[in-house]
Amino acid sequence: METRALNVFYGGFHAVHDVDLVFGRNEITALIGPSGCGKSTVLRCLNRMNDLVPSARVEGTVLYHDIDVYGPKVDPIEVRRHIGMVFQKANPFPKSIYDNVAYGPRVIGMKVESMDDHVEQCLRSAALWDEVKDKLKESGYSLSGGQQQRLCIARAIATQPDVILMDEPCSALDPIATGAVEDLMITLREDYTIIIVTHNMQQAARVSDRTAFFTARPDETTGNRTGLLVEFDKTSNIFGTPSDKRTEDYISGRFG
Amino acid sequence: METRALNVFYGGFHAVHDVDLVFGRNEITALIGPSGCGKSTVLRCLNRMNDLVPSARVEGTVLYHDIDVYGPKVDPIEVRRHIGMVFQKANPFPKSIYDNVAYGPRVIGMKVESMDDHVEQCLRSAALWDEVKDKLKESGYSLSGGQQQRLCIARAIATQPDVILMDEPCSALDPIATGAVEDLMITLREDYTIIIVTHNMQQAARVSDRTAFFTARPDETTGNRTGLLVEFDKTSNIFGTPSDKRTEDYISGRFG
Amino acid sequence: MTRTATASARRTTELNLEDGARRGKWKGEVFRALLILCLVIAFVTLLAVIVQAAVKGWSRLDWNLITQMPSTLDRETSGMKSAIFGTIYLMGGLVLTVVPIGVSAAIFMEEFADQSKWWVRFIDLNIQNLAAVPSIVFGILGLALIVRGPLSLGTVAYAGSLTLAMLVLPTIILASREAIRSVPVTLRNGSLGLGATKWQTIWHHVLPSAVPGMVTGTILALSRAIGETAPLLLVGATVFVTYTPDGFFDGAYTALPVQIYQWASRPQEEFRILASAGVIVLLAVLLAMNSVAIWIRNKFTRDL
Amino acid sequence: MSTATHTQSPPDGGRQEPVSLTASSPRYGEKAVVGWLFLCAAFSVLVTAGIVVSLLTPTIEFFNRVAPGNFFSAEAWAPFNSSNPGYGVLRLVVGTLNVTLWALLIAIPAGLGAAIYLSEYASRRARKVLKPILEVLEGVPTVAYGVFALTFVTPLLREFWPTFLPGKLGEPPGVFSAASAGIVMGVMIIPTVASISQDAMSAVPSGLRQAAYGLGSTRMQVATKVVVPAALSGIVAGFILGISRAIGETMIVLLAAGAAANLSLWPNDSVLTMTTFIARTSTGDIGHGTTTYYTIFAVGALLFAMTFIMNMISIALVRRFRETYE
Amino acid sequence: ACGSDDDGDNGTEDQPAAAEDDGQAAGGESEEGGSEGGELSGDIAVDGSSTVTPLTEAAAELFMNENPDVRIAVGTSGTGGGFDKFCNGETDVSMASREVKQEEIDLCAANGVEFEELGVANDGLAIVVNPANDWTTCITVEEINAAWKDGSTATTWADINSDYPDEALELYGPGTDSGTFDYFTEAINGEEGNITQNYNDIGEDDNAAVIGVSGSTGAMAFIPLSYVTAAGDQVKAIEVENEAGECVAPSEETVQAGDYNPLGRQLFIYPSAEALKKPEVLAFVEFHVENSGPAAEAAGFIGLTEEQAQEALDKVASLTGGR
Ligand SMILES: Nc1ncnc2c1ncn2[C@@H]1O[C@H](COP(=O)(O)OP(=O)(O)OP(=O)(O)O)[C@@H](O)[C@H]1O
Ligand SMILES: Nc1ncnc2c1ncn2[C@@H]1O[C@H](COP(=O)(O)OP(=O)(O)OP(=O)(O)O)[C@@H](O)[C@H]1O
Ligand SMILES: [Mg+2]
Ligand SMILES: [Mg+2]
Ligand SMILES: O=P([O-])([O-])[O-]
Repeated sequence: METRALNVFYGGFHAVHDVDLVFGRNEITALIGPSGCGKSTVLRCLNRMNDLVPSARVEGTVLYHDIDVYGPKVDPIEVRRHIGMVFQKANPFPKSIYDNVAYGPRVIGMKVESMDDHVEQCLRSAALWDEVKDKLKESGYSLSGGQQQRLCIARAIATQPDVILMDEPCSALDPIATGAVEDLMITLREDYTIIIVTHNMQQAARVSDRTAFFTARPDETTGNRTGLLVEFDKTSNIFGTPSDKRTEDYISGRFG
Repeated sequence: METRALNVFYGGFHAVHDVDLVFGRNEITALIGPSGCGKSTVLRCLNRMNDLVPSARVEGTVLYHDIDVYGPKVDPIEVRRHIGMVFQKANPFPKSIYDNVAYGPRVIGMKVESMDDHVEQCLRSAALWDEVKDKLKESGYSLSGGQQQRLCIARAIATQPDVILMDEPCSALDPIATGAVEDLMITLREDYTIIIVTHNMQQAARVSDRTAFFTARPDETTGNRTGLLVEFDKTSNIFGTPSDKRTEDYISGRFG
Repeated sequence: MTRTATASARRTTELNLEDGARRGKWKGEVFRALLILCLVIAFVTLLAVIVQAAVKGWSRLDWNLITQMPSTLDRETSGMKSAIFGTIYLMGGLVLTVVPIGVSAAIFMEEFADQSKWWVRFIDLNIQNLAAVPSIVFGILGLALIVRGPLSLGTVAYAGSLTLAMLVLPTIILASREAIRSVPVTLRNGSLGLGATKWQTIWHHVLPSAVPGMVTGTILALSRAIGETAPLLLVGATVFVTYTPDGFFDGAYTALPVQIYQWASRPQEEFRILASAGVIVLLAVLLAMNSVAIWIRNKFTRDL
Repeated sequence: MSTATHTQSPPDGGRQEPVSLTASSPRYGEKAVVGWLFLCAAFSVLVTAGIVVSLLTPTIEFFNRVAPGNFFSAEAWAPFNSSNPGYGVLRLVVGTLNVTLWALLIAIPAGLGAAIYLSEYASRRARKVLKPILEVLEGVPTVAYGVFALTFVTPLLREFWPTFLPGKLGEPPGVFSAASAGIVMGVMIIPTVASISQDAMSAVPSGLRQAAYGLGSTRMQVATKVVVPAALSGIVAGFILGISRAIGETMIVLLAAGAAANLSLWPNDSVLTMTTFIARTSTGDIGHGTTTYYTIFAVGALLFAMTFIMNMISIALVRRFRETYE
Repeated sequence: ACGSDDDGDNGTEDQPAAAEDDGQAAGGESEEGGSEGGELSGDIAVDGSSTVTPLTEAAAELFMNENPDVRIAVGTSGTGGGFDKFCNGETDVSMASREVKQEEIDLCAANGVEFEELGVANDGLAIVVNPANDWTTCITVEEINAAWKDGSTATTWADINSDYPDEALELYGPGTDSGTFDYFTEAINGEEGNITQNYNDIGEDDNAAVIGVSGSTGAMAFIPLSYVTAAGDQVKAIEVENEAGECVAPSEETVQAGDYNPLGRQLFIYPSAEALKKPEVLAFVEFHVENSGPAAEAAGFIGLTEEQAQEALDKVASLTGGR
């Protein structure tokens, strides 16, 4: 999927300016940049989660299999069924582990031969099955933070999307749980297109195939900071031989 | 000032374990470490701000000019008058700029010859005077984020403390405002003992004389993560030749 | 750099952190005592209301009070059975009417309404404003439009319910909105991100999480309604009924507060005692309802 | 155009099977539900319209018979006097304000004090106990308060009135007095004032408290110099809502304030409030269709207008307060 | 107290509709008292005067003891409020502590409601003073008028009669909205609603006058005689000089005999012609008139005399065409 001349406004505030990105199939793309530069905003545009912010306005094109996601006849709910999402803070439903996974297939009316098998498969794909197989009826809240986040991933893949968006999926996790989720991402790459936002450059370097670096430029008159894409390239290039001075400054920790 | 065998509990949860630190006079000491390792907790113990958390319990000793801050007869309000504090999020009072600075001296009943002069001096010390001298009557909210944070510093020094605690004072600021606040810290060091908490290793490296590195160790049975001090040394040593593997991992970005 | 605070050296010499070193410490203690006094005023009055009614009504706090119909002839054994049943009918009709409407309105305002539209803000303003309209005005409204006028229900229990429903509707909407708002946005996003429709999200996640808050708000609103007298006087709660209502739409009814008011304005001492006993019954119902509300609130806030 | 430099384009393979993003079903059910929800929300507007309609027609009829000047500025109040009627509503308004004044004298300090205690002093556990008690207080049937005022507070006032006070103020009140009704009503609205003020104070960001404590403020200084000023417009909104509750309260004044339309702000006088007049007259002896009958609606309309204005002010204040701490 | 201790079997099969066309006159039944109780059924809605309410309540209770299937609901909307509902066709019987007014007659006529006025009891308005008042035993209408008339400047007892002491005068009376008030102002001040601004209006709650008078030595109040009995020795009713110049104390005999004037009065009920077509209403109305004595006793009023009762029954008969 790709974005063309994507601009996002919150009310009168220009949050993101002219972003052109092409996300590779079965690749992990990382969006990095300092706080407030619009990474989450761009991510949320991809599956129209930004529709839920009443003041948000999107200009430009987001193409998914050559269909404009913001096209007139497109149903945002349908879009989200194809493009799943995992959030910064693990947000399992206050239901059983089983129901957490089964919820998505049920609400979209997905036909599965056996829901039990489907749930098991999704939990296996999320590398969580062994840890929870004896307590499927327990609340999702009874899991540790890292397990909850993997449960959310299991839940996201249960509706069989082909793109998964992840907004700082590990920022609330400890190093061990982070490792588990990162391993999972790399496995999932085989079947899904994954786009992650992360604050953690090491993480981007570890898992992603491509990296987009954003920054925010303050408007001279209003002082509002509009996000823009600085550089988008193979991860190894971004971290090894950045072509933009700002990228280099950021990567080397000179600011941020 | 110094801490000896400092342990902090929130209810039954052991948040910080056995911290021994000695803060140098007229030096900047930085506390760094991953999220949740207890940096803010330790900082808040130094001027008994933790008294405001009902569940918090402090064991061990915090010495300030050889008086135990947690001694039986010590009045926490008196303590805070000697040890000022600046917070992560700039929190000016919804009053005029002038009143923000004058508030502290007024409530502690400080005798000043001329409040106007005193306010001016504090704002000058906080490198803010030139920017606000024509709008002292305007609300503190009318300032930009970086200006607000410097206003909070001006406010903190208005009561003439001799130690200033700062909890991630720049984490909500952009690089330019961060630079201004960092410069200010270095100037203030001449008159005050400064202790800062920061997430940003570059910042610790830029401004501090000494650095304390904390980490959190999960309890094997409960999974609760208790913070502990790993290493405390001259900043150049911590960043140059760390003596602990965990410090090195953290500094080099291998986790966190 | 101007050396403003030559702090350290000077202040160390006179360093005194001791409790009591600070001047004016007593002020804080006096202030705290005054604040407690403010609460005490309120609580002592509540206690005085209860004690006074209990002392006065003591001799009539018996089973007859609950099991017998009111009587002018046998005042010693007169009861308030019809009033109790009338109140049950009133409250039943009220709950069945106001809860669906109130909760639906709250869902609309929180989940679907676009706050930038003028008519949404108008409805919002209207609800807030309605919350503080004097209850007696609702009595006038009920008489003109429900008992008579377009609905012409007559002086039946449901006319009273409907009048009270309009009275507590804003309270229920506001409480339900509060409850809906407190459902974490992450829960909503989780569901919507899976491709659930808005209504599915509300039905499966928002409402179940908001129910405790809604129930508490509703019970508190009902405990206000149960004591309302003035509007009922206008919409025709009768004062002397020796039978329980036939239904929501049939027959005369009376209600606890109306019966109490009527007894309180009779000259005979027996009636005044009955009025006090009635106050105790009403307060007991009220306390029971509040306890349930508190229980629900505590149970669910602990679970979440 | 962005400043991005694309060095190497990724392989953008399209999925082979056709993808459709149009809605899979029209979802009529969902639309119907939203329609129903909207109707419910709009119902509240209907209620307001109902109030206006039910008050307006008879009020117009009243003003057909009585010149507005005779209503708003006449001195005499004697709607029952067939030969020499007077419709000077000022006496009722002043009577209402009289009771309200004494109620506020109790409710504002006590409500604010209770709110400060709950928000700044009470531990969580204490708050968990105290708040529900305040809620009970709010729900005490006003008829119970009325009976209490008449049979408990009034005798107490008559017995222990400070007769040493000079002039009119030193005279003990009669069986009906603004003071008795006002005091009890004051207690009745303490919870209203307290809970709205407390909400406003809890909404003050905790950062402000921390800052103030960090500067060595005492708890009292934090409460009075930082939290209360910061929450002021919310607190004032609570006061105003308290006022409109006091103006609209019926049973307490009906039982305890009397019915003499005295043009008086003295606490020891008996007064006739607007609500008393409405409640009493509409369950009284006047004939349907008489001018007195229409007076009920004129007074009701005035009462509605007064509380309406109060509410608007209160809502505007709360809104301003919310915006500050968005 | 629910009237369930009735002797007769509950012949509920006898529906009111059937009874209506039945040759057997409903009035005839009720004349025989409770012997045939239980055959009538139906609901009767009564509303109106707060003064009359206790009386009608008592009558209704007695009636329902004999006719357990008849259900009577009594509301208190005041005489005027009662007529308002009555003329709107919402009630069967209206209670009144005064005669119906022209506006109310017009309203009823406009809605096609025909009715008849029936006296159901006598009542006297007593002038009561504090028991400590030893200077007045018999008061004249002029003296009462001097105290109560519109624009009265009397502030002490001496102002109404120089023989009386210089005791501060404190006046209590029912609300301007009550029938009692109308009656008093008309009888004493010559015109309805004519009254001093300087009195303590106690609204519908006559008992409050008792509280007021018992608490103040110089107090005077006018209240229904029934309340005097109920108040015991908290207050003292004084004699009033009647038109014949005699000092008459308010009592059952003096009120019934008409000696206690001008402050003696009748209390009324107004059944509608439409409602009287229902046998149970007819029976109840007749019962109310016939049992004026016991009902009045229970409610603290004074029963009708024989002639008064007969006059009322004749009116009923004329309205129902002698059914
Ligand atoms: N709902 C919203 N309404 C108004 N402004 C918003 C909203 N969400 C985000 N913004 C603004 O848009 C800009 C970009 O926000 P965004 O959350 O996309 O940044 P980000 O790069 O994800 O930052 P972070 O790393 O802190 O998550 C910020 O200035 C933010 O304040
Ligand atoms: N008021 C509190 N009650 C209970 N637990 C608390 C409280 N404040 C902090 N904690 C816990 O104590 C631990 C240390 O928290 P602290 O805020 O000191 O960490 P930190 O190092 O400052 O983290 P960060 O970098 O995220 O600010 C954490 O596990 C936190 O959850
Ligand atoms: Mg983000
Ligand atoms: Mg911290
Ligand atoms: O209720 P009243 O008898 O005063 O009309």
